[in-house]
Amino acid sequence: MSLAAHPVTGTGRLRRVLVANRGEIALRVLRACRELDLETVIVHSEADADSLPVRLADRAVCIGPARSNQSYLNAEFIVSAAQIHHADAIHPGYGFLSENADFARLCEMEKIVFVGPRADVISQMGDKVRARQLAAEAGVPTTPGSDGKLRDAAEAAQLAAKIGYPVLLKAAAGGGGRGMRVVREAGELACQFADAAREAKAAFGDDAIYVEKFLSNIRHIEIQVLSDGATVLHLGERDCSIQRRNQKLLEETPSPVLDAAVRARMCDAAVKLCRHVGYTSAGTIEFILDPARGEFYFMEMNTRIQVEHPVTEMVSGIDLVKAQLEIAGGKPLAIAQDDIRFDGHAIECRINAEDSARGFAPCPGEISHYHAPGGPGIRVDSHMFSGYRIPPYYDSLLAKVVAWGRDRGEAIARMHRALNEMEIRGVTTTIPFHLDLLRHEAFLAGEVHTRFVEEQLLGATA
Amino acid sequence: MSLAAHPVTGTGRLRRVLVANRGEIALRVLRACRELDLETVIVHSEADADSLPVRLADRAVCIGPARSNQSYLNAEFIVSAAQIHHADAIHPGYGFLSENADFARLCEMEKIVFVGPRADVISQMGDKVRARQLAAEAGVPTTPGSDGKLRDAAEAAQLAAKIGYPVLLKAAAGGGGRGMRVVREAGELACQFADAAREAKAAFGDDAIYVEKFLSNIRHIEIQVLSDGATVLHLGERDCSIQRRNQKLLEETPSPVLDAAVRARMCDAAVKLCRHVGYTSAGTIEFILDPARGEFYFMEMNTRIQVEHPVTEMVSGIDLVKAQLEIAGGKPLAIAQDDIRFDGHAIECRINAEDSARGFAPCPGEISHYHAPGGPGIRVDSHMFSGYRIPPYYDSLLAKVVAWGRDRGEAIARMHRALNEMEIRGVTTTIPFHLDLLRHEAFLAGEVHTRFVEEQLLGATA
Amino acid sequence: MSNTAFSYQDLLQIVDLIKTSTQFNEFHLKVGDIELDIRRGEPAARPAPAVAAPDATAPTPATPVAVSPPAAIAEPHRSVPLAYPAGSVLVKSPMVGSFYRAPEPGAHPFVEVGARVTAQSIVGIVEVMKLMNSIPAGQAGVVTHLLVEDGEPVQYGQVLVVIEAENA
Amino acid sequence: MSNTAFSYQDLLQIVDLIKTSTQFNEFHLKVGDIELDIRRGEPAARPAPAVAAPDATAPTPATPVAVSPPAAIAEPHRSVPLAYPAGSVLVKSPMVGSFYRAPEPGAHPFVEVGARVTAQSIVGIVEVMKLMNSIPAGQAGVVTHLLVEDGEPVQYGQVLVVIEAENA
Repeated sequence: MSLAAHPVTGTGRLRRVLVANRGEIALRVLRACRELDLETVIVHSEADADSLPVRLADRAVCIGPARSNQSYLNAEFIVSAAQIHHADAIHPGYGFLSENADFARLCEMEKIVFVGPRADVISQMGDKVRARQLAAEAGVPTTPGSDGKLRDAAEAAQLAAKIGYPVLLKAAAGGGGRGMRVVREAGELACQFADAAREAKAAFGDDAIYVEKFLSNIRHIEIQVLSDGATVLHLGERDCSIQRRNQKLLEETPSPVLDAAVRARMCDAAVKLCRHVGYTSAGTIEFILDPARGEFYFMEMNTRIQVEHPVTEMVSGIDLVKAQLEIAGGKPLAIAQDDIRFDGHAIECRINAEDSARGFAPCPGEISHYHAPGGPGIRVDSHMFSGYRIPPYYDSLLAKVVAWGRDRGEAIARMHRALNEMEIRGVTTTIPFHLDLLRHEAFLAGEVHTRFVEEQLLGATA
Repeated sequence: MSLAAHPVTGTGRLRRVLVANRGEIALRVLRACRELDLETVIVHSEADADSLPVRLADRAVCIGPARSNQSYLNAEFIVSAAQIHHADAIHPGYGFLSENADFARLCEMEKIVFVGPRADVISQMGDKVRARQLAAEAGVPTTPGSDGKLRDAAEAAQLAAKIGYPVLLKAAAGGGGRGMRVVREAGELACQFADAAREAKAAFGDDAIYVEKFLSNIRHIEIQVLSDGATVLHLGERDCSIQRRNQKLLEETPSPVLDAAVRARMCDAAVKLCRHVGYTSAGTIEFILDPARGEFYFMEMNTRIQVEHPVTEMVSGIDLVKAQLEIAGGKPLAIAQDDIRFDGHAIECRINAEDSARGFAPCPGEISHYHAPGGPGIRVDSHMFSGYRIPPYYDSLLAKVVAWGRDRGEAIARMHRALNEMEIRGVTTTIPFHLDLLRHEAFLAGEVHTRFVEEQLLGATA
Repeated sequence: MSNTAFSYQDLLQIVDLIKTSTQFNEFHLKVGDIELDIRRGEPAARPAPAVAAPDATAPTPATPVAVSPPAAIAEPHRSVPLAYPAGSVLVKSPMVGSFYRAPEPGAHPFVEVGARVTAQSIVGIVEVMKLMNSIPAGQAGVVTHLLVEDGEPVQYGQVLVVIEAENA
Repeated sequence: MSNTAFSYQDLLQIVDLIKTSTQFNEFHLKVGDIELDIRRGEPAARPAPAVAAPDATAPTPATPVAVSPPAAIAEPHRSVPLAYPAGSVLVKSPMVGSFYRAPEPGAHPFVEVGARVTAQSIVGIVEVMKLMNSIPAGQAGVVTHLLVEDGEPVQYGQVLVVIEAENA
């Protein structure tokens, strides 16, 4: 496709962007495109035909039925829509094909700009073992443990003695807690190893076990990075320790527990890893922080925009999605690390169509009435409207409410005020959960860890 | 009323605040109270019984029928409601009784905290001649001209020669352009003076005339101040040159034309005047700026919160209404001038229920559907909701949309994007006017003056 | 745009028309975008707009709630609808203030339920800023309801006393 | 909370029921908070939610609009409702792509209006990523409408051709 006839805009060679997503992130990308004067094409499933992003895009193309694998996950249909409608670039949002290296590669082959890092970088970082290796190469701390499976309990004992108890035995083939054992002292190891191997064999047909340092009372801290390939910037951290079953519920920046020295080391590690792998676009390095020891370990890298990116935007003033588009258009970053200032505190609450009183059961249905909160320091990213029918096929995120304050106290007070004003009628949402959370002493004191919600806030019923 | 039994909060001796206003500013004050954990009582007329502020306040008291002079302008009823419901303070918002010295005095007498400056300060600044005198005493420039009425054309000619042509002859008793004459050179003066005096006599029964420097292509720039009586801070300027018949339509900060030296002089002048009169609370000093000469003149002081205060909040991060409440509660300002940083650019568009295609005729009616804009950098202050009936008795302001950007271009692009997303069905609004304005070359270039809207944007039909 | 043919004044006139009639129980009018539903007996709550906050909407103890009888459909307060028998006359507070049932502390109340009053009888006092405003019954009849306790705050338009009119 | 008794599947069943029936022209159902309105003949446009932008809602030249015939009430596209005679069968695109009316550039079109087709007749090709997908008529009859120009983009579910079914 020739772009010779098209005027060059502020985003370099981009003129028309296809949005390959739905819901609030599709709206987020459309807004960024509008502000950059880029034309928009959105692809959607039949179930999203009446959605707000479809109505706000310049063009909308139905690519398939409700089921994702026949629409949002079908790379060929999306690339085809981009070609037919002469889109220069595809923004994948988060989820769906956003971290799919094959999709990025298909875009590259078809000479459509994929708004994200190169396919080979996605591929490397998507392989957990390879990513851990790359982190180690870049000098980024990884959780102490065996690099692969262990021969037997004796080898496990040797390693455990080295990294220190408690340790975690894990099924190499598994996940989801099956074959997992916490070993608190050397005497327990042989017995636990045998149990874990037996359970692993039963669950996954493979008794291979590896060992890792067991960390409790940990926090989930991630560093936002932004790179044009030459300049690699960090935009500080986000504390995402408020989770339920590894699903983030509330994120904030700065972290209430990170001291300046540890923050500097984490940001430095994130930048080093990006440089090491030649990362471009916006990305996030997720770390485990052990606040008691002030130590952190590389967990994984998300090679896309994150749900919680707005908190970083609120304190830095940098529009991450516009930056992604500008980088994708070949425009070098106009800012240096020293230009980035962090002001105040920002918190995001994810408002889901879920009933927190019934195990966070999803509640699709029709939003009979929606009224967004407003006023000072409040940002709302939502694809809801009065009359919107939530399709039962996709995730339950309805809105992200973000509150900014000069300090954490002001941000919390604003969030509380805003959630009290917000009205969503017709479906049950997680607003009551957030109102409880925002008043909880441990949260107010910043003394939470990744199992706080399940163990303390929701208690035994979680 | 004894407060001995009430715990002292972060706002000193305040515990419960009565909001003596309606519409978006009532909501703004309620939000500030919520965030400060202050209880709220709102007074309202019968016409506002179903309004959003009434529903959001902790308590609501109907104080009279729709007509303002029997409700929002009745000081006794408001003070009585405060006493009966044990409110410690009254926030007057803007308009209505907010600059009424007698009301402030009544509050003082009844030992209710008036959230604003002292009654005597309101009284002095409300008298235009006295305010000009005080400004001159404080060393703040005032428009060159006669200090009172002139004896005859000869005295006028003498003064005109001193201040330089063109000059403006004005009826001392009048207003609204009657008896007003622009004199471009000395030869015209005698004849114009006689005409002006005749017209003044006919219009006001008084032929007294005074003379003032005539300024064209001027801008309206105002400085926000904040004082606890000891510390006087300025929070930079707002450029309010986009007006129609002296009604502000769009405000922004920083001004696109103010250079650092002039800005510093204006802010310094504003702080000096506040110190001179012993000002407390938030206030605004309005200046005329002659951008061609880089000179500015004191116009008047508004001794209350302004409609356009959010643009200052967006770039400074300071919540002005919370600051007013804290100062009223006796809490000294916790920040110094050097702590205040201004980040980026903010623009406010006033969305009125008016038809800009028909001379901005007011359009009361029912909002059948309302959808607020959202996303990065957008703040909305509005009392609208789907189903809201706009009473025909009060002003037509429906919403303030505020856009923040790292620079003016980003703020404009965001505002344009947001207004395109905003939906208000059922009544005609000024959104189309703002969309035109935001695309106008002169506005984009920052080359406007206070008569730009009438003379250029709307053309001869304005 | 949509409602040039139908003003607030028209609405008031229609409400007055319905109020003075005893023939209609329901009234539905649609003019362009405007829909008007008037129902006698149980005034429908306006669609509540936008408040999720339980502490904001829950009536607080000291907040007076106005009672909306069938004859006062357009009552714009947060209403707890109450029905009174036909022929009831509502004595409303002409201003915000504190209501007193007796001329001074310790004195006998002006009226009790069952008392016969003339139009000139005083039924209470509303105090505003130390000014005492006597409230006349305005209608001869028998007092059937006393709705406000002595010393309680009242708002503008709040019903204070209900009288069963004579010859009604 | 409100719609536990009424699922998306129930909705589909009801729509199917109405589709296969000729007895109902209007259908109104209210279950708790859910209201379902089905009307035959002129599918009512969904209440448009929230777009004030004229450039966003105005149809752009290259945007295909799907036609929603009476038999396809649940058609979820931005619809320009068109009615076809009873017995019309709609041939829809099974995927997003470019539509071609002829097997290759310059060749005769597969079908023209008025052409008689069998269920196996090819009425066009949809190209996706250089893959050519032949579109069969699926129903014997006479072609009454060709709705997409040669080379134009089509979206999933878009009506390409209308056929008046034989024996219908």
